[in-house]
Amino acid sequence: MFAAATEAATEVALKSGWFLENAWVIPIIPALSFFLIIFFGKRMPKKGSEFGVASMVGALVFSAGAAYQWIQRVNGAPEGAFISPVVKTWTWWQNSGVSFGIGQHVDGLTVAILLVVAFISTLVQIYSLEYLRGDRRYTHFFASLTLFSAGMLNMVVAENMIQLILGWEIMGLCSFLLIGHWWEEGANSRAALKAFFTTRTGDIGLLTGTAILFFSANEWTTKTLGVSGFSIRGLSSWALSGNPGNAAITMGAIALFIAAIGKSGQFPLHTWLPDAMAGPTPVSSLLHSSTMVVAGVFLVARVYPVFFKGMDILGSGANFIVIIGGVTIVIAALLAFVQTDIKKVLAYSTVSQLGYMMMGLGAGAWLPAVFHIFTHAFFKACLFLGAGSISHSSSHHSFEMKKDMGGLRKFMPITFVTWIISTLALCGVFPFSGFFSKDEIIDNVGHNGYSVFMYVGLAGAFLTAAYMTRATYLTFFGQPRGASAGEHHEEESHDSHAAHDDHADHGHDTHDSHDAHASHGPHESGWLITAPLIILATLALSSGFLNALPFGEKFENFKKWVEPSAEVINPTGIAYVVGSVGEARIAADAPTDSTLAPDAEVMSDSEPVPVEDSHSTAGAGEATPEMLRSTTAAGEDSHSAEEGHHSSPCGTETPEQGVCAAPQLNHAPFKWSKAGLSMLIVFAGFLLSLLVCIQLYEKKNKKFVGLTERNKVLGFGYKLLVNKYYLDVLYEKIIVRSIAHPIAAAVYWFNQKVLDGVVNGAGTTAKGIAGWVYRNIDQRVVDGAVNGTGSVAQGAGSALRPVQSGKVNQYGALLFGAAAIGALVLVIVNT
Amino acid sequence: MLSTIATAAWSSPTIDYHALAPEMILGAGIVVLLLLDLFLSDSRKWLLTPVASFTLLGAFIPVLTLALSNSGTRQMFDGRYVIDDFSLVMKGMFLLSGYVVVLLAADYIREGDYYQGEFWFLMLSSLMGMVMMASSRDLISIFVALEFLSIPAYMLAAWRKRDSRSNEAGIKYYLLGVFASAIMLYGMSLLYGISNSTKLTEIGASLGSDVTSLRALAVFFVVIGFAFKISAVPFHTWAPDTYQGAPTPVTAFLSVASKAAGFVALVTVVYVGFPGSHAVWQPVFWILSAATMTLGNVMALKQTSIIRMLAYSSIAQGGFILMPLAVAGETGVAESALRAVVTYLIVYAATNLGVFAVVTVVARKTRSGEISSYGGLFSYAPGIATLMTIFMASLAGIPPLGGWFGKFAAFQSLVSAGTTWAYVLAIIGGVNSVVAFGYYGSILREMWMRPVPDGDTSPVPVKSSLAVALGITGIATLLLGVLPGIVIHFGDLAGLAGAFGR
Amino acid sequence: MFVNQFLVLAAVLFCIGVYGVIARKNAVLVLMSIELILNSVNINLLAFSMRNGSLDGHTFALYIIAIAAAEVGVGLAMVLLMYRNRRSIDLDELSEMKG
Amino acid sequence: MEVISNHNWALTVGTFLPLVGVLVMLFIPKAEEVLIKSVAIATAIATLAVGIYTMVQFDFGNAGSMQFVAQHDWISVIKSSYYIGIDGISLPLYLLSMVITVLVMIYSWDHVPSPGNPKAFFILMLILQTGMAGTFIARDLILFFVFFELVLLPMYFMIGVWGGENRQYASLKFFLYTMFGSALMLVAFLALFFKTGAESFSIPFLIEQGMNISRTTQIWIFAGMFVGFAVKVPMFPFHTWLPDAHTQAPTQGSVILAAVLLKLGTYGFVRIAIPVLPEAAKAWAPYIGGLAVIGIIYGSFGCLAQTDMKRLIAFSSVAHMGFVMLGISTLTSFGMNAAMFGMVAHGLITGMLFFVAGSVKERYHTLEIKRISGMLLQMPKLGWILGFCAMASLGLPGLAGFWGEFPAILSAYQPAPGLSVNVFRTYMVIAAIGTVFAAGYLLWMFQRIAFGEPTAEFAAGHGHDEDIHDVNKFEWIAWTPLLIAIVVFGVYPQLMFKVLDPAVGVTLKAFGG
Repeated sequence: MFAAATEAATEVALKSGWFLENAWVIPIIPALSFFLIIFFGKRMPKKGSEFGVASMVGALVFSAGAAYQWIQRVNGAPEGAFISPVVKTWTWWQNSGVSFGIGQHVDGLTVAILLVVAFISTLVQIYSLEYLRGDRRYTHFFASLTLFSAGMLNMVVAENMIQLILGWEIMGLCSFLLIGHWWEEGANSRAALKAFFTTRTGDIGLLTGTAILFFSANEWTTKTLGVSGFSIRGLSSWALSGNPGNAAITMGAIALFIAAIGKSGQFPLHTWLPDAMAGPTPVSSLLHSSTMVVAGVFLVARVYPVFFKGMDILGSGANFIVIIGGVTIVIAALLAFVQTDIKKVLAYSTVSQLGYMMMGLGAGAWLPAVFHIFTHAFFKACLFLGAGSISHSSSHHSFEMKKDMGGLRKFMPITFVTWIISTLALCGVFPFSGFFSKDEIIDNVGHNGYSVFMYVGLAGAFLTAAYMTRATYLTFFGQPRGASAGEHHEEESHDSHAAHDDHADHGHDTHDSHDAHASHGPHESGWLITAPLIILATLALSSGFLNALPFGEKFENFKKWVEPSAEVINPTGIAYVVGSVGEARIAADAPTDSTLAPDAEVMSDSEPVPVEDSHSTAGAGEATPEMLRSTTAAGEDSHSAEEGHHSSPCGTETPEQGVCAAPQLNHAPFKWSKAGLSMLIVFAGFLLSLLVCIQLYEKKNKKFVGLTERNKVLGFGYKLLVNKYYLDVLYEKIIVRSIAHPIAAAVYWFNQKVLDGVVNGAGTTAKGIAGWVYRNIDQRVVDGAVNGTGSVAQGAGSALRPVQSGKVNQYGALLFGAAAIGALVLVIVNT
Repeated sequence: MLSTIATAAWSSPTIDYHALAPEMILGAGIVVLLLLDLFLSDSRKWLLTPVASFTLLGAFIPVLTLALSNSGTRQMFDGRYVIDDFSLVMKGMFLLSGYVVVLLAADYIREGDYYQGEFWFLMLSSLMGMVMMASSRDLISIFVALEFLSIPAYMLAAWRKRDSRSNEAGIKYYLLGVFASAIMLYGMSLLYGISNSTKLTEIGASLGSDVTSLRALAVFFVVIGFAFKISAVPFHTWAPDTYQGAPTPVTAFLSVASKAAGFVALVTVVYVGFPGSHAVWQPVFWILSAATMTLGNVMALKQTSIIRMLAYSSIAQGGFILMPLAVAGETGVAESALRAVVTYLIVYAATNLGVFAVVTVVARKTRSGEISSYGGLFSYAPGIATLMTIFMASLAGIPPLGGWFGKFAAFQSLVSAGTTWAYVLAIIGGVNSVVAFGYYGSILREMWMRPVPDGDTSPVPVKSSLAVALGITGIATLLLGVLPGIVIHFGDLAGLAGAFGR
Repeated sequence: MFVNQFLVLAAVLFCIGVYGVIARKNAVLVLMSIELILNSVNINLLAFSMRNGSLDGHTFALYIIAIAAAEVGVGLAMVLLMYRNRRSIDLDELSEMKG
Repeated sequence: MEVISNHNWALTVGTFLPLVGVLVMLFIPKAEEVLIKSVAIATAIATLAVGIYTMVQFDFGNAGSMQFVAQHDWISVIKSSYYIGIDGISLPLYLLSMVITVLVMIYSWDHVPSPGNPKAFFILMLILQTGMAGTFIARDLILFFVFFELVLLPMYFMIGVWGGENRQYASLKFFLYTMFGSALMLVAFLALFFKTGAESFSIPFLIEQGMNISRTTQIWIFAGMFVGFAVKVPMFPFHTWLPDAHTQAPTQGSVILAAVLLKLGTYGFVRIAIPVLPEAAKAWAPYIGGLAVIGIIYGSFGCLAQTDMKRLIAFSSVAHMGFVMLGISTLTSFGMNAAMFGMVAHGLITGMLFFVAGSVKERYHTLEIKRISGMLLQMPKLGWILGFCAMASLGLPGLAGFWGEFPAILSAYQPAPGLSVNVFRTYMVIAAIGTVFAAGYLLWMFQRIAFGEPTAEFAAGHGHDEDIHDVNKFEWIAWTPLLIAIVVFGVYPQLMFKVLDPAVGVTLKAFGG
């Protein structure tokens, strides 16, 4: 039935290139260097770190190449054409006559994330050269870090779910190793265990969901696309094909999302993330801010159609994802207020930002969410590295803002500036990168009818601004306290949740050679640390312009490059398959369905099969270019967007001919008014928070230092406060006390006691049950039964011994008695 | 009517001397032994041992020739004395096990101060009885053979006459044995009354398949007589005491040859005499078998004396051998049941004699009959311990040692019967074979895992004759397990089972 | 011809013999009781033989008598041995080995 | 479908060569320990060489069909013959047994446990080798049974003589359990034999005839086999011999037990019980699956409750064999493949874990998890190997364990037609939860043993320093192949699936799977 399509297929060919077709090499590079580090690292001059850095640079180069060629591919394609991903598979394993592949599935999303991951990893490794110099397990650290990147990259290029799980779990392993890097302290190793265990709990969903989806989709995908039910493109188009029964796909989507919750620290499985800060700061920066925790979000974005259908996104009412996302935003943001540990503030802010991404995905704002992954990576990494730089060079390896920091902006200008830039980006201040992503999310959420969650988002923006201000204030303003002031104090754990870090850094001190640094007061870090900070800050400032909606269509490159177009296309066009297809039916009974015929020829020859553009597809194809143009140019009126929404059947109704690769999504037109509103909210956040901070911490200071100094230090704020004294009381006594303290504290209590309790409690109860079962069931019942029979036999033996009395007469009696009884029975029976 | 009897024509029976050769050689040997015993001075009495052993080997030759000259079944006294495959196999087994017993006993007797001649004389006479039993197909000849093998056995049991235990063993064995044979005789008399003949085939014919209380009684009493010989529960009570009290070689002899003889008689009577009335004897055998193996095993678990433990073990083994007979009457099972019994008997003979050989060897060093005296045997006598391990494993029925095939054949015939009761018995047998390892394993445990009790780890001296005995039995046990095919042919006995006419 | 009376007699003798074997502690008496049983068997055989008019019964009986003699010889010898070893022929003392 | 090749001598040689070695060793005096060890290892290596030759000659093209088939009269009167052959299912296990034996022997070079006597020790291992290899190639029920039982005694003595404090109880328990199972199994075999017309014990024949047996009869016969195999696997509730046996056995014993002996049971299911009695298999599958998942959770609980490292590992194999049985119980070729892979993977990984446990015991003279800590500080290599094995064992993708575990869970989503889908999907979820437990107990153990500072008792300068040394060369030689195999099969599972898959397909003809 696709006869027309297949001959038309020869008309237009999309550009491709070596980097694009060999993107699978990218994860291989760090994977190999991992082994190099393990086996030869110790003998190398730089203790193996050179392997790590080199491999990451290599990966970065390859990713850049791939990204460039992808952009060429997109730009070279006619308007609105479906840009087929570049797919390559080899047989990885086979089962029941079907062989399953491993390979690559490269499209816009892939290259974007590849770029981010490779880039951040490179910077973090360079940063670590300095940060961990002299660490006792320097080599191990780089090995794990490199393997981690390999895992993440592999997950990103994954062609199918199994491969994705592979990367996913490798990351879990590495996070275990890296969080527990200083495992001499029980606290660190416990944190590591908790992280692995929690994410692993989420993985139940991953396994189950993959299973459900595989078996529901496999038949359709094999028949229509000639790929297994694991393959990502297969799942995506299956989800939109209208075939899946509701129950199956919903179950699958929910299961997968549970995995995402665990990995991306969404409520209520986010509790491991703050503890994970026990690891070295570069680890926090790489794993727990910009890459690993994003895995969950990436999973949702990757097989978005499944969630789109399964969760009924854009359908009536709120859905699971958007709710979880929204809740997480607020919960995490509130938590950030009561942290005294700077890394934990950042950790919770990460959680809250991940909440934004999830909420965006849940509300059909796919592009902004993905874009937010992109931008967030830069400024969050920058913030973490900044925090690390502080503790490394100034605060004697402490992360306690209240105790060991303050007034550092004078000593660490570079760190300070980069920090401020990233903070502004994080808070979504125009024109920093955060604005273009986060604000878009909020905007689209509202546009897609989830108005409640739009307000949640705005509230989140407010809170974000507030707590970041507090953190910034405590760290850089005021005057040096504690370690920053050069004091060498024995760090006693003054706060239950901060205990881990105290121990961690104490331990860190004890066995690496950094005392030297901290001993002579606060100072700026070395260039190996500042260079990454500067680069990241620059990106935090600039990266938003990749998709700067306000400046019109030609700035919407990210959208153009990354977002898959929702076209009805010929099954053969679902992917541009390079080389021989690894997934094939081995058994003789290969489906002779006409739809597989073109695919079979793909399998046979390794020639790139060009993909026809949407014109050739019957029906819905014709109108599309105009539609696209109108949707992309929908700067001014949102109606055409509505049309665009209806133009493609994908996602809404079943495609008559061909398949869909992505659901039709619509985009909110940019409105300065809305932007302005959110800006206002953000700045309100800054302001209020600043006031509150001044009041709170100033009050503390009052007892120690004089007014004049306060004037100098607090400048403008002081005047304001003096003038608005009444407000001041109001803020401090009512608002702050009522909001910040009780509620946030309550939430935090809930978090620590209840949720945490659940996680830990699960463990302890399991152990308890285990103990009981083992002692009573296993040892008593099951085992006892066996030993019991033995003793019964023994007992019978001793019971029967009297029979063997040794008396001849009794023997005779027995003999004849038996004979007589037998005889009697026989006589009775036979007469 | 006496006149009629008096005037009946007398025709002297024809005698097939080739067929009778084994018996005649044995007889000659016995006479020679007696005479030599008279004329030899005590210092030269050791000559009697080779004479005895060569007699047995000599008697074995015609068995071979008869087996090889496949002249089919030879009959004498119009079918009252038959030499067929079955009887030849059993005769061969009796003679060979007799030979091994001679090897076991040689030094024992020589060192025991007195009466070598009598010992060999009695043993050969008993063997004579067994050899006759294998061919007897008539109540009278069966009875005579039975007593012929029993009475010398009584005396052998009491052979250490100054030893009160030996004495006790003899008397118990004697009284109960006679009592049992008396009951059996009563049953025989009833049989004769019913069928007006003492010839088994005719009895079988006249019994037919219909069962009356009298016939049941007769069959039952006869069965009891042999159940005593094979020490089946509850007619086993004599066995432990006798085995323990009697001299070790004699115990070996009783537990192997005499038990086998009992089975031979039982099989003969059942297969030729009452093939039709299996309704009577199948349940009897079922109960006997189940009770025998269970009680034997359970009692064996508690023993501390190795001989007594072996006594109960041989009782239990008897139960296993009985299993096939409990279904022998089912359609088409007769042959496989018979094969199973014969196979099991042969395997059991080889293994059990081996065990007693080891016991004799070890006892010569440790001078103790306690199981604990085997502690750490492996550490200072690995060869002996390994052999003992092989024998024990074989008794426990663990492949690839002979015992497993015996059990396998038994189970096979049970399952081939396919009745519920057969399966139940099979399950009981299975469980019992597990329980049995409880005590066989305890010996292995002593030998391999326990320390040497008295710390005396001087090597164990092995007399040449015992070495030969160990070699024969060990090789036989292994061979029977790995290549059962070679022995199973002996168990391939259509002739006897033919009586079932199916 | 009246066979039954003989059979009854034999049965009675048989029971008496069994009773003796079981009840008597004196070895010699037990031996004699066994003889009783054997003789009951002989009576049976002879009775049947007379009824059936065949000589097998008689022959059998003769064999039994002969063998019984041999048996009793052995038995008495053993009892003598027992008396020599323990100055008593009470069977209950023969319980060294049990269990 | 059998491929008659002219190499059919290879299997026989590969199976019985060890016995030749035994004969030679019998004539070497006990004192010549080095000579004895060399001869034994040489024999094992020669055997492995033959095995590798077999693999090279193996026609992977049709791995589904029996190859190297040889058939000779054996016990003609009961219609049992010496009938051997090898296919894609047998080959991996056949080789595994040979490899493990070689490695264990190399490890034993300087690890002969007390009370010494290497002669007996090595002889027993060689006999074990014959039994294991034979079981995997036997195509005749009686032959299978004989080999199946042949491993009993050597293992009994290995545990009982060279084992720990409670060895005698453990060894006897092991023996009685297995013997009980095999007694019923034998009855079942015989019943099968007669129900199929008492014509032959050859498995292919029985597979043809088996489906003609009435359903109820099949169910009863299957019951007998089930007990026999389930004890060996071991499945809940027949598992209690395993922890004792493993805990008490010497390292070598544990390794062989875990790596190969447990597989005899599962192999029995795959090779005999299920193909021969399809109807019964369908009837039993839900219960087997149920017991399997119970075993998974139950084994995990057992692990969490343990204070002894080796005992923990032992319980973990109860859990892992649960996954294997779950895969088998789905009666789909998907699950069966997973199970077969899982068997080999478990053999490699758990065998490796027991090696490590043995070395830990040797260094610390204890396996009390409480008393050991900070192993990574004292013996980094050993510690990381332990960590590696723990990761592999909890089914981390990229290592062998994953490919047994994940597809097994997957397969439970869609059992063979005729089986209750809902029941098995429940099983799937429970099994998935089991994976979390696995992560729990393994990492918990690893964290407590490897991380942290050494306990005062074993800290430097407390008299243990000379014992506590890192991995030595014999251990390296013995372990490296296993470690490599774990990675290789984990990264490229196709290596094994390619061989297994066709054979499994053939095995499950009766189910249309």
